[in-house]
Order: sequence, then structure tokens, then C-alpha cells
Amino acid sequence: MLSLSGLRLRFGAAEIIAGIDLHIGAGELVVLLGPSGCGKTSLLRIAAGVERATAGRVENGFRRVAMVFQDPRLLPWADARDNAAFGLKAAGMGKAERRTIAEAILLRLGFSAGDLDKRPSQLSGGMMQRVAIARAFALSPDLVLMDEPFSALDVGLRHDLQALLRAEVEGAGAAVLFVTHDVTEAVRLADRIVVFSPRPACVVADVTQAPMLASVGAAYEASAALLRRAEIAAALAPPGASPLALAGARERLSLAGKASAARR
Amino acid sequence: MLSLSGLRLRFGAAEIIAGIDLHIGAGELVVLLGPSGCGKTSLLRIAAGVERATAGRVENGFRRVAMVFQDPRLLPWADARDNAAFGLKAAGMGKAERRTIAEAILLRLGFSAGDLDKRPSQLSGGMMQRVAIARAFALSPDLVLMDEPFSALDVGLRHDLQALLRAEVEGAGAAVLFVTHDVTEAVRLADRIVVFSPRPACVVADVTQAPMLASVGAAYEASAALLRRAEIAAALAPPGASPLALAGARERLSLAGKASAARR
Amino acid sequence: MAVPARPLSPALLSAIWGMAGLLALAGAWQWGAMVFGPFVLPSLAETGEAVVRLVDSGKAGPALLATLVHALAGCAAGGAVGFLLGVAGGLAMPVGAMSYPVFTALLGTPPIAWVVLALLWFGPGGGAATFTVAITAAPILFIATLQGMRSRDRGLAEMAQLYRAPAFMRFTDLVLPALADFLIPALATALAFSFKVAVMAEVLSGADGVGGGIATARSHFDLPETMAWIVLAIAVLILADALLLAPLRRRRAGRGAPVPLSAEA
Amino acid sequence: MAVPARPLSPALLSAIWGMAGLLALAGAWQWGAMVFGPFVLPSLAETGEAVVRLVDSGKAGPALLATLVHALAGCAAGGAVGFLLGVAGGLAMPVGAMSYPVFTALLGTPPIAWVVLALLWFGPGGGAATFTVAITAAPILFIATLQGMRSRDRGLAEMAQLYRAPAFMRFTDLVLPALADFLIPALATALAFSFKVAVMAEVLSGADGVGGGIATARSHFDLPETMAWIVLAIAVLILADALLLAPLRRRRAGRGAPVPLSAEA
Amino acid sequence: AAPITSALAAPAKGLEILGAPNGSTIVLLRLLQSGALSASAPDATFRLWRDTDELRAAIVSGRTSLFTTPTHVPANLANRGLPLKLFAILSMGHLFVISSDASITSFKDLAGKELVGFFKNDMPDLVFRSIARGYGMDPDKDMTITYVRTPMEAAQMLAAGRATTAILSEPPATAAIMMAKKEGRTLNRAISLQDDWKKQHGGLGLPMAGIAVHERLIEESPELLKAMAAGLPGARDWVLSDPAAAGQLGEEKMDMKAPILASALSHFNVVAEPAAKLKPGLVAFYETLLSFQPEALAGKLPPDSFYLDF
Ligand SMILES: Nc1ncnc2c1ncn2[C@@H]1O[C@H](COP(=O)(O)OP(=O)(O)OP(=O)(O)O)[C@@H](O)[C@H]1O
Ligand SMILES: Nc1ncnc2c1ncn2[C@@H]1O[C@H](COP(=O)(O)OP(=O)(O)OP(=O)(O)O)[C@@H](O)[C@H]1O
Ligand SMILES: [Mg+2]
Ligand SMILES: [Mg+2]
Repeated sequence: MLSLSGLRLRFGAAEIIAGIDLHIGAGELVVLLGPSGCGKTSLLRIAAGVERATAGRVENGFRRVAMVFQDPRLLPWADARDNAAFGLKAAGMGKAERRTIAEAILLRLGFSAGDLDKRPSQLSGGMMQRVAIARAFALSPDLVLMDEPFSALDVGLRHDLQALLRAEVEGAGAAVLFVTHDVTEAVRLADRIVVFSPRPACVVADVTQAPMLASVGAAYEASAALLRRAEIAAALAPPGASPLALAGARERLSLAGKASAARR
Repeated sequence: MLSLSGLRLRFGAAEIIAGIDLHIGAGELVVLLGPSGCGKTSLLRIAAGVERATAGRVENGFRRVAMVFQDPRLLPWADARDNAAFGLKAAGMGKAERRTIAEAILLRLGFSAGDLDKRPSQLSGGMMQRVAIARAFALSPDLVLMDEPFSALDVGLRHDLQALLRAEVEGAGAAVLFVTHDVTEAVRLADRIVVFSPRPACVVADVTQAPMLASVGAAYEASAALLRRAEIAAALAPPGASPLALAGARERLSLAGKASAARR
Repeated sequence: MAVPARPLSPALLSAIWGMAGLLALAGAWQWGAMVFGPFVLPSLAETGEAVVRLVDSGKAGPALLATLVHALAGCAAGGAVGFLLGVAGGLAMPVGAMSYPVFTALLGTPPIAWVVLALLWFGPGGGAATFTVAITAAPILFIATLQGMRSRDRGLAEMAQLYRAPAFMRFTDLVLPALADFLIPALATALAFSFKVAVMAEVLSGADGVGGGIATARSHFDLPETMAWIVLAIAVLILADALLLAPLRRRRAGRGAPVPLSAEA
Repeated sequence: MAVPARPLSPALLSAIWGMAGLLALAGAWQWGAMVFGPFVLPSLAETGEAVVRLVDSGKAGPALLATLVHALAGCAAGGAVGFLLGVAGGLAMPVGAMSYPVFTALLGTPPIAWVVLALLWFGPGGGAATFTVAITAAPILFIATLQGMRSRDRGLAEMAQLYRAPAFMRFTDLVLPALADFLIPALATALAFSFKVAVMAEVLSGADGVGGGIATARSHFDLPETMAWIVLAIAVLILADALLLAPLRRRRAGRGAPVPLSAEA
Repeated sequence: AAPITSALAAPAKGLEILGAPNGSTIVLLRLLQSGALSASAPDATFRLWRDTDELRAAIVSGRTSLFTTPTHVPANLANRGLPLKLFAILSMGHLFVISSDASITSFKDLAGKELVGFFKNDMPDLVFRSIARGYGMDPDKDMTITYVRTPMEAAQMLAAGRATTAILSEPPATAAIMMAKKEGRTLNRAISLQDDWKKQHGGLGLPMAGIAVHERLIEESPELLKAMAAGLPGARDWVLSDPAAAGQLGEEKMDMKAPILASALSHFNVVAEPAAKLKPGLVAFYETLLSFQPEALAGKLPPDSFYLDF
């Protein structure tokens, strides 16, 4: 059980999180949706215990916590295999065993054998993201915090990993707190969808639903329906940012462009 | 006019790009789709002239080239405003003028005035991505290379920026080479969609279409149709990664999980 | 979980701790003086008296100024050469590979090898001391700069290349800030060495400055005065470090919590 | 655009350029010898003969070994202290803030201040030289390590904290590799200084080793022999640098093109 | 003068004799080599000190109680509280002005000349300045002195032709002359400072170097002092009569080249006199130092007990 109650966060004078309550139990997958810069990453970092809230309580009853950070956070001097095995090494597992496990997971995530020895600088963006995912799942965690974990993956991998994730939740009873910008992904995965307002973040919607992994069409319909709800649309697709309102702003941009062109 | 012909790339013994021809003219927006690790970023880097191909020709007739890299590549010691103004400074524009332009663009991209002074370490992932986008567009480039540029943005911003991008292509006649994993985004934006095979990359489909910004429903239909084409499905959503094939692999993963759990 | 009020700025706090460190050093000294007696280490009190005497007699001022000039001029000249060659070496492999063993050799060569040469070239009036300092500072800066160049972020360099940033802008906007992490410790090391080397070179070349004072005090077996000169020189060094390098360090720290150069995409 | 065949490994190529650099240094020396005459700078030939003489007579071996031992032992002992305090200082602000001015002061203090103390504690048989080397190496490593700790990637530290990596693993897997960029130049600087300081301390404290040889050669007014000793010491230094530090540098370079610590998400 | 108090004592154990790096040390070395001390200090060893720090460390740590030294060093240290006594004088001065300028033959010829000095503000410099004053010259105005640290560098610059005139001690003076000769240049021993000193001080010589002892040696090993007193004149005679052998001994034990030391010996004014006997000369010397730089002797004359007799 992870409980965040009355959570507030400030950086100096700026209020980032303005009072959030959130509770997740085992076997539950909660997706967080919210506009860019609203405080989702900050909330996850507080939940993980690597950031202190300005106010509020964090109670974490889970023992094995893993996190897929928004950036991969791989050791630049270690290869993919050793990076994926980091959590296992931290848990005290022997070298041969942890490497075997890390390899199996990486291969499962679409790595070829030749890529296991590559260092982060030799991996593509999506490959780095997969190493970070492998590192988290190698631990068979009971709480997984995931910050836009599939953002750099192709459709095939993304669907595959979504299924894998649901299996972990349903099979192993893991709890997952999942941040994404992809509303369809949210609908496919979530037992519950929590929508945040723009900064300072507070909860504008909390929707309990059945995950729609099975049907792509149903997921599309559900996500469209979600975005039609006024409070959610206001947070995620505010009218000010609709294509119709662009004309004036575009002028400003092309003006800027002209000025710079004149100088060249 | 950007022409890549007979492009090949190897890293040591590994072949990454296996002969690709690609031509883009002014006012054209070409989207590249392809599985993670297939060589899209590498191709963009070759087109940008920051990586040398092992074989093939690169002809670039555009004068002002900008690129949104897959990672933001911001100067950690400069604030958002100065980072966005980097290209203008490189082009020799004075301090006051380039800051005004950078500010205008950042505000247009959803920054609040207080965020302009923040350094990258104080920005969220999506905010960093927007600074990198602002840096590229400040130049009013005639060729823009974009590597998953909207991956960390919320739905509202993403739609907004898609519209803005089409406006640049249609209004200012810019050429855009755009990498994404979001098929719907590809369909909304592209004049042409080029699909790559898994590594070594070669072209498996080259679809000319009309961009479908206007209708979300139509874009969804078109992307579903695209993914139904056998050669595209094989590249982007191979059957091996379908949820149905997961059972066996999951066993391996949970096995791994058990082993690690035993150690704790 | 309210953050407790912090009445002291980090800079002040660190200065206070620094004082504490120096006090501990002084304590160790006093202990040594008591255990080993005045012919090994004079007491703090005796040395303090000698400091007062030197300052009052007006000898300290000009000598410290002379040493400061030798140290800073040598450090600046040598440091500039080392820095520029380090940058060049980072850009063009042969320059770095050629210079590296030369600088290592220079750093490892006892000054005996060129004391006479330096006297001939620069004369005894402090020129020799400045030269000796320069030849010490140059390799320190070179080695650090070269490593900094080798460790710099290729991603940012690629970005600058794409945006066709002119060479000078690349230097000021990319190279220099990225090198700061390497230059700060190298400059601190070079500055401290500059004072030591300047003093020793003054002793060797018979110049004025603190070294001249030390040579005289030593030939008089006036240990308190010898230590007084050293204490004065160290005080000026710590002051110079605080005035010249602390702003750099503060600026570096002002970048905020260090983050990877291009994180969190 | 086929990449041209590269017959030479980078390490070999850089060694060849290094030789070229040393040859250029030798050229400058020869030029100086011709211009200034044998009593300012002996010629290469004379010095070479003296080197052969020293090696043949069997004097060179033991002396070089003694100096090597003084330099390496001092460098290792002092370097370890500086490194550990630097790491501690990076973890706990007070430790770093307290130690910083103390190490600056130690670095800037002419050895005159503690030669007698060192002789008392460690005796004239090389112990004093080792101590003097240690007290020079410690601050160099400390300052660099402290900066390295301050520049380290908080993102990775956060990751390690989340995965509850034990302290020792954090040290070996995160801290140490990240510090490599700072330790490599600091170690190179400290090693070169160690040789110089060891030789000078041997000269002053009447120990054996190269410094003893130099003192004798100087009182014989035998300049070629003086320079021969120095050349031998430098040769051993460059060898030590190549054997001890080049592997570190190669390993660091082996990480491939340096990238930001967590790039391209 | 304080006579040596006799007491029953065992032979001195582990005695380490430190020799000053100047030529007169050869007398004490000869004494040791001749075996005259083997009864009273059977395992005595000899070592050169190169720096006063080394000397100070050795005295304070108790490793040495017997050493040769410039005469102002033990006086200074005694005044500062180290119980040292001056036992014997070995050299009556070994300071010269060496020049390639043949027109310099007397001190007054130095007027308007450039010269190189060493050990600024130390004893050789003070002696030179005192003599200059004696001739009514101001060493800072009537001539230009540039300083190097040690006589080695001064000799090097002379031999290299980079300086015309230098104040030098022996044996560097002889070394400079010999080195220059190899290069085909002639250097003259233009002025003997001890001669000028003697003229200015009514015939009292310049007692520059001698043997000093620590009080504990006097208490613990009076036999040793007796043996030294008995053997020193003979050692001196041996040195003076056989410079070649002395040079050889110096090369073995004192890091000096035999030919240089041998030919420098005649310029050394080697003696072997009890300190007490030369007290007037020493006092004159000390008073001169005091008049210039009282700190050079810690501000006062050493007590009477400082001058030992034998
Ligand atoms: N320096 C290198 N050395 C070896 N292999 C490399 C290197 N750089 C990239 N690669 C390989 O090249 C392939 C293509 O990488 P690239 O970054 O172009 O992929 P991508 O299509 O952009 O993938 P993604 O969608 O995950 O970003 C990857 O398999 C990667 O491992
Ligand atoms: N160290 C800091 N100092 C000041 N403000 C900060 C700092 N770190 C984060 N912020 C601010 O906190 C806000 C929330 O950041 P956070 O990374 O949590 O956003 P996010 O919801 O994850 O956004 P995204 O979807 O773009 O990743 C941002 O506006 C950011 O500018
Ligand atoms: Mg975020
Ligand atoms: Mg990519």
C-alpha cells in the first residue's frame, strides 16, 4: 500500500504540487495524466523517497520498489547487461546469476545478443529505455513507478510491453504508478486514471475503469470519450492550444523567424 | 532539396543502414517510421552532416538546417531563454534581439514568464523538449530534422505543435524530416510516410498521403489502415511481439523474478 | 515536513568550517611545538610575535607584494600556456600527444636543472622566480585541460556544429563552461603551488619577497621569523584563493544541482 | 566514403607523437647548450656519456630504485589520504569545507617548514623524502576528488538510492568511475610532482637516491652528471606514468565517445 | 675559557660526526681515519650535512653531538638555548673574490664593478660588507652585487663567462678557476678577504670554521675530547704535508673531487687551535656580525663558557 496524503511541494516561492491524495494497493495499476510541467515526475520522485515533500505524508508499505525514470539513468561505463543487472547487484545477487537474468529480460525486450555488450553511448534512445525497464523488472518489484516508460518505443514493442506490464500486475500482484501522455495507453493499461491540473498540480479527475488491452478500437473510443469530458479536456487539451487559435501566435513566430533570417 | 542516395552505415562489423534513398523538397514533410534501434536517428545525423555514412551520397541544398535531437542537448549552464536563442547567437544576432525572439517562442510553446530563467536541471522533461524545439524554430529554418520531438508532450501541446509545424511547412515552405513512433501522429502530419525495416534499415513502404490534421477520427482510421498493411505490420508490430505470444516469455521473466526474490 | 529555517548562507557556513579547519591545523602545530621544542617548531605565540614584528617593521608588506606578483604573474603566464595547449591538444590529437610527455617531464624536473638558466634569462630580480612558477603552473593546467577536453560532451558539440556556431562562440559557450569542472581544481592546485614555488625560487635566486626573508631568517636560525614569513605567505595564498577562485566555484555551484549535461528527455 | 585503413593503433600513434615531443624538448636543450656553453647547460652528448657512465658503474640502479620507492610510497600514501578525504568531503559538506583551506595551506607551505620535523620523525634515510612527497600529493588528490564529487551526476545517485545499492557498491560502481575523469589528471600531476619533490627532498635531507647523486655531482661541479641524474629520474617518471596511468587512461577512453551520463531518452 | 671537566666515562656509542661541506672538515676526517678516536668512540661514523635543517634535526634528535661548522652557527644556536660549545678552529678564512677582470687586484678596485655574491645576509656576505665598510665603501652603492643562493651557482656563472667577478668560498673558488681553464678562460684569485680582514682587525685572523660539540658529549665522553685535542695538530700536519692524499680522502668521504680539494687546500688557512686560544679573533668576528645583523648571533656574544680549551 502506497499512500500519499495532503502532498505539497514548493521550489522556492513556486508551488508545484498543491495538495494531492493518492492511494495504491497491490495488484492495482494507476495511470497519471497531466500537462507537461505539472509535477508528475516530482510526485513520482516523492513517492520513491528520493525527493522530500514540502508538506504531507508518504507511507510506503511496499518492500521492493523499482522505478523507470523519465530519462534512462544508465551507468555510461557499464554495458546494457550490467546496467540491467544493477538492481540485482544492489540486492546482493552473484555475478553469473544476475547476468543471466538480465540477459533473459533484455532478449525478451527485443535486444539481440550482440547488443548486450553495448554501452549506453552505443544504444539507440529506445534501447536505453528498454535497459531501464529491464533494470526495474529484473527485481520483480512489488511497486513500480514508471515515468513515461514507453515513450521512445515503436508500436509493436509498446503493445508488447503493455501486455507484459498487465501480466505483472495481474499475475504477480505488483502495484504500478504509471505516467504517460498517451491517453490511449492510459485507457489500455489502467485500473484507475488520475488526471492532474496544470501547475500547481491537483487532481481534476479520478476515473476507475477496466483496462482495455484486448481491443484497440474500444481503447480508442474510451480515450476519445475521456478527452470529451470538460474537466479533463481543460487540463490536457485546453482550448487556447487548439489549432483554431493558432493564427495570431503563428504570426509572432514567423515574425521572429523573419528577424533572424534578416541577420544571416 | 535534400538527397540521400545509396546510404549505408556500419559500426564496426554491424550493418545499421543497408542502402537507403530518400529525397525531400521544400514544403514537404516526410515522416520516418521504424522499429526501435533500426537506424532512424543515425540517418538523421547523417542528413545533418554530424555523422559520416560508410557509403552513399548526401546532397543538401538547404541553407538553414535545424535539428531537434532525440535528447534535448541543452547547455546545462544556460537558462531556457539562452538555450532557445543558441542558434540565433550562432547566426550572429545581438543579445537583446535574440532574447526577445526566444522568449516569444517559448511563451508561445506554453512557458510561463517565470520559467524562462530556469536552467535545464530545473525544467521538466517536456519543458526541455520544448526549449529544443524553440531553438530549432527560432532560426526559421528551411530544413528541420526532428527526432521524436513531441514524445514528452501532453495531448494538447502535441496537437498544437503539430498544427504549428504544418503551418511552417505550408506557410514558410520549410522541408521537414520527422521521426516518430506514433503512427497517428505520422498520419496527421505527413505528406509522405517512409517505413523502415528492423536493423539493418531499408525502406519497406513509402506512402504518399494528404496530412489529416483536421480530423482526429480520420487520422485514427488511416493509421489503423496503415498498420493493417502486411509489410508495415511486419516492421512495426511483428507477430512475435503480439500479446498472444507472451505466455512463454513471461514465464522466463517471472522465473527471473523469483530467483531475485529468493536472494533478498 | 517543513524545512528548518537556515540563517547562514552556504558560502558563510563553509567559510566558518574552513576557519575551524585552520584552527585545527594551528592546534596540531601548537601541540608539535610543545612536544618537539623550539628548535624544531616554534610556538604559535612566538610566531605570532614575529608576525607582528614583521608587519610593524614594514618589511612584510613589500615582501608579500613581491611574492604575490611573482606567484600570480607566473601562474597566469604558465597557466595560460598550459590551458591553450590543453585546448589545442583536445582538438588535435598530435598536439596533445606531443605535449603530454614534455609537460610531464617539465613537471618532474627539479628546479636545479634550470636555476642558472633562469637567472641568466630573467635575472635575479624576481624574473627567475616568475619563470620557475610558470613552468610549474603550465603542466598542471595542461594536464587538467586536456582531460577536460577529452571528457567533454560530444552531443553538445554536435549540436553546436549543426547550428554552425562560430569557433569563438563554441569556445566561450561550450568549451569553457564544460571545462570549468576541470579548471577549478587545477587552478586551485596551481595557485597554491605558485606560492610555494615562488617562495622557494626566491630563496634559491636570492630575490626579495618572502623567500628572501626566509633565507635571511633561516641563516639567523630565527625559527619564529621563518615560520612567520611562511604564515604570512599562506595567509596571502588563502586570501588569493578566496578572492580569485571562490567566485569561480560559486558560479559553478550556481548551476544548481549538477545534472547530466542533457538529461530527462 | 570508405574509412581509410588505419595501420597504427591510437595508443601507438600517441606514443610516437610523444617521442616526437620529447625529441623537440631535447632539441631545445641542445640549442641551449650551444648558446650558453657547458657550464650553464651541458650538451646532450656529454649528458648521454654521463648517463652511460652512471648506468655502467651500477650507481644508477639503486639510486633510481630508492627515488622510485620514495616517490611512489609518498604518492600512494598521500594520494590515498587526499582521495579519501575528498570523497568524504563530497559526501559531508563540513569535512570538505574544513579540509579545503588546510590542504591549500599544506600545498602552499614550503617544505622548509617541516623538513626538520620530517627528519626527526622519519630519519634521514628516505623517510623524510617520502613524507614530503606524501604531503604534496595529498592536497592535489583532495582538491580534484572534491571537485569530482561535487560534479557527479545526482540522477545516477538517485537511481542507486532507489535501488538501495549498498554504500560499497555505490562507491565502486558509481563514484569511482565518475571520479576517473578527475583522478586521471590529478594522479598524473601528483606522480610527476612526487618525483620532483622526492629528488629535492633527497638533496636537502642527505638521503640516497637520485637526490643524493645530484648533491654529489653538484659538489663535484659535474654538470653533465647532474643533468644525467635528472634525465634518468625523468625517464623513470615517464615510464611510471606510462605503466601506471596509461592503463587508466585507456580504460577511460574505452568508454567510447564520452556522452552525457544519461543521454538520449 | 672553560677547561674540560674530566669524569669517568665509557666510550661514546654510535657517535655520528657531521661534517660541514667545506674543505677544513678534512682535518677532522683525517683524525677519524687515522684511528686516533677508535678507543674513545669505536663505532664513530662520518656524514656530510648539506643544509642547516639537517644539522639542526641531527642535534635536536641527539643523533649527533660533534660536528664541523662555520663558527657563527654554534654561537647563534648557543645563544638561542642549545647547549653547544666551540671546541676548535680549523679554518682561518677561505673567502675570495675571483675575477676574469685583470684590473682588479685589490678591494678598492671593486668600485663600480658588478659582482655575484652568495648566501645573501649570511656570514660570507656579512664579512664582505664589513670589509667594504672598512675601506669606506658602501657595498650597495659603490658596486652592484647580484645574489645567487649557493657558491656552486656563482662558480658556474663565472666559469661559463656569464659573470666577471664573484665572491666565492673554497673549494668552489678553485673549482671555478679550474673549470674556466678548461674553457680557455683565465680567472684570477683577485682578493683574499681574510687578508683584508686581518689588515682591518689589527692582525686578528678570520676564524671561519671549526668543530663544535654538544654539552652532552662533554659530560658523557670526556675521553673523546681528550683524544681529539691530542690528535688534531697531527691531523692538520698530515693534511698540509700531503694535499694529494687529503684530496683522495675528501673524494671518498666528502663528495669532493680530489684534484680540486687538493689544490684548494693551500687557500684554506687550515689550523687546529683551541677555540679559547682564538677567542679574541672570534669575539672580533662576532662583534662585526653583531654590528651588521645582531640576529645573525641572536643578538649577543656567546658566554665565556662557549670557548673550549684543550
Ligand atoms: N557508436 C555506436 N557503436 C555501435 N553501434 C551503434 C552506435 N551508435 C548506434 N549504434 C547502433 O545503431 C543502431 C541504430 O541506432 P539509432 O539510434 O539510429 O536507432 P533509432 O532508429 O533511432 O532507434 P530509437 O527509435 O530507439 O531511437 C542501434 O542498434 C545501435 O545499437
Ligand atoms: N529544481 C527545480 N527548481 C525549480 N523548479 C523546478 C525544479 N525541478 C522542477 N521544477 C519545476 O517543477 C515543475 C514540475 O516538474 P516535473 O518534472 O515534475 O513535471 P512533469 O509533470 O514531470 O512534466 P513533464 O510531463 O514535462 O515531464 C516544472 O514546472 C519545473 O519547472
Ligand atoms: Mg516528467
Ligand atoms: Mg532514435
